[in-house]
Amino acid sequence: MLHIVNKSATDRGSLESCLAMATKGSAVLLIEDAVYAATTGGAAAAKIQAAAADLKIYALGPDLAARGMAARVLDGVNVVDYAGFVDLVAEHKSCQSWL
Amino acid sequence: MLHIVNKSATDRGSLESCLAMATKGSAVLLIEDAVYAATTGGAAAAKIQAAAADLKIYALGPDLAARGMAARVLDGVNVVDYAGFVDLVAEHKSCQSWL
Amino acid sequence: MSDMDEMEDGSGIVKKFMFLNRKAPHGTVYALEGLEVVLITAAFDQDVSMVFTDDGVYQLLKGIDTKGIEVKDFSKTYRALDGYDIEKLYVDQSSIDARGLTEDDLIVDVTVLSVSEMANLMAEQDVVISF
Amino acid sequence: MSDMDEMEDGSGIVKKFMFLNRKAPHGTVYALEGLEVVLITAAFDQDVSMVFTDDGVYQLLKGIDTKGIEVKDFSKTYRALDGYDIEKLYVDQSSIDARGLTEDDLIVDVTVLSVSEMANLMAEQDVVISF
Amino acid sequence: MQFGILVNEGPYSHQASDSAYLFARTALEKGYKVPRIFFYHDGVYNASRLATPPQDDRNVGARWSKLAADYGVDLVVCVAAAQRRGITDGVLGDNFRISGLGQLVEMGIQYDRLVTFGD
Amino acid sequence: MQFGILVNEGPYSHQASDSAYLFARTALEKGYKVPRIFFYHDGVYNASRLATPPQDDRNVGARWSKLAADYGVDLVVCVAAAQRRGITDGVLGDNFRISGLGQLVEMGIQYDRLVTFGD
Repeated sequence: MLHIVNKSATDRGSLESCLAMATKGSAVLLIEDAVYAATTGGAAAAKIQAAAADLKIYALGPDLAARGMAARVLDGVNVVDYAGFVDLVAEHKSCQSWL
Repeated sequence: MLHIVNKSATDRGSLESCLAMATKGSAVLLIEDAVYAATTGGAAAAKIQAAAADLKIYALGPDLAARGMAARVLDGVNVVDYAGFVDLVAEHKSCQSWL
Repeated sequence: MSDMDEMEDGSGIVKKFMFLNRKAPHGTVYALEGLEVVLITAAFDQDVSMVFTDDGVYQLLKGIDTKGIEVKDFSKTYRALDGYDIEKLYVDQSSIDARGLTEDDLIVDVTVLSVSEMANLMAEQDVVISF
Repeated sequence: MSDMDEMEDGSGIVKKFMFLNRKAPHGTVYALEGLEVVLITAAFDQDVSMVFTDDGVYQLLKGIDTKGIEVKDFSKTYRALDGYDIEKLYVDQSSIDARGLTEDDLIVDVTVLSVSEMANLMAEQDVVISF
Repeated sequence: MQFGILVNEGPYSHQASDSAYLFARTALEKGYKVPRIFFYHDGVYNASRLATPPQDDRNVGARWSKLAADYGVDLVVCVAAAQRRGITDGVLGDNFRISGLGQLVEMGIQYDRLVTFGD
Repeated sequence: MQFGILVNEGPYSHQASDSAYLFARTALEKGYKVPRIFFYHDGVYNASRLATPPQDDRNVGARWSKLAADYGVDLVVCVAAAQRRGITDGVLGDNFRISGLGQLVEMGIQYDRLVTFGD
């Protein structure tokens, strides 16, 4: 299953709720303001790195770039472009957007 | 100064940011989804009660009632109606909505 | 344009639809407009589950009175779900615990699940829509 | 309908306006449309302070490139504020610390304040508008 | 005492619009002055006269128009925000008008209080 | 493989509308099918043809209309959400149509994937 999160983890609880409910082996894609969580130095970095042991963590490159964060991506996070986003949706049987 | 918070403290960071920046003696009014923080049993209850030592904490009655929370208001929180909301704005030199 | 016409197009496919409610009522319209989708999905004879987690559990509280904010009280709709054959209502244990609530505070009968049970339920769905 | 006409109505009153930016750029339009209000307020010769706290500090990051999401890059506007006599830019220390950022990461020169300094600044304003 | 009100969200989707209305109406009923209400961001959607909500629900646009008629409130919609979102003179409800952001700044300068309702 | 897309927020105010567009266009460019895109909640505002954003900015409504023309996508606006918000047949952009929520449910039933973009 593919989980999509689009809100900043320093403002909303959706990333935390997602990580609590994502089962082992599932994928989490961070888009829009959620990409900050995939970067070094932030409060969510430790959570993301811990989660990366059991989950595949992706972040949308165009959203990272639009936020000046392209060069700060955490190790263990896979950066994808929109084509990669489309492929992730295609590869997983279902997806859930954590609105 | 009157601080107005309208978002649930279990979903957003605005109440916490407000409480950190409200100076001693100022007033905090909880409206809309923020009123849950003024009720017993919730995660924000301890924060609100601690804050009530230095701040005047208000909650909008119609919003409490609309959420089934009218009978669960924390001690130390003053419930006001819309007329009371208007008076609070009039009584304070300025107000800040924590959007 | 009528939903009734569309329902006649029914292909006989039954999918598992989960509606995930994470937001408090009234502050935003998602809870209300979300209910409208749930009702239509049930009318298409799909396998519908409604899940309430995070602030979404607040939607089910007893004693809601919206007169003072002059909006519709749609909380009665949750009690009517039964009549639409929507019987799978799930509430996240940790979400009600964190808000100091118990099943007795809720307007309808629900099944309370742990996070891991909820996770398994979500993983077996065909379609998940979040409001 | 032109703002220029209105400015001629200027009564000579100068008030302290604070614009509090708490939201990240691009995810929502508040940062961009907020800037428009700030520029007009300065054109009315008011005493303008811009404050960046919580996710609002992300608005000021260097190296923003919006081509991939096909929206305008308005981050250059922060560098032009000087030309509109908007020189009071304040950033909350704890907000940049919590995000692993330093002043060097920001596109403009700012004054970094502690929460209590920020609180005092806010308390002395006539008008506070939050975006 | 004069209150200015800033409404940043559209009708129905966010309670901000309802809260702003109830605040404004109550202030006027109590005898305070609310000379102008300014609609910005998605708040500009409050001004559409094309909305036809269900019979058993409130009509947000019509309610603003009536408040303006009853108390002489100036309902101003930001032109830049409105152009982005398709709110034109042709769809404006009664007593709304489109103007510039300067009208918002004026509220801050001339009135005693400015109260913001948003998301 | 067929993708359905659900757009829950209006243009400009939330990136959700931009993200949905870029996802849909990319999927179509890659050869996937996107037979229908459904606009719900404030998403119905995407359909207005009255929007006139600044010259240097994207025109969200026109962009959707062109995508539909280029690839034959069915752009469906929820009637109930649209009535609440003043989106009528008279203001619809090219290739948008107003219909019921059943069209959304059908996407879930008939397509292989349903992707939601919202707030």
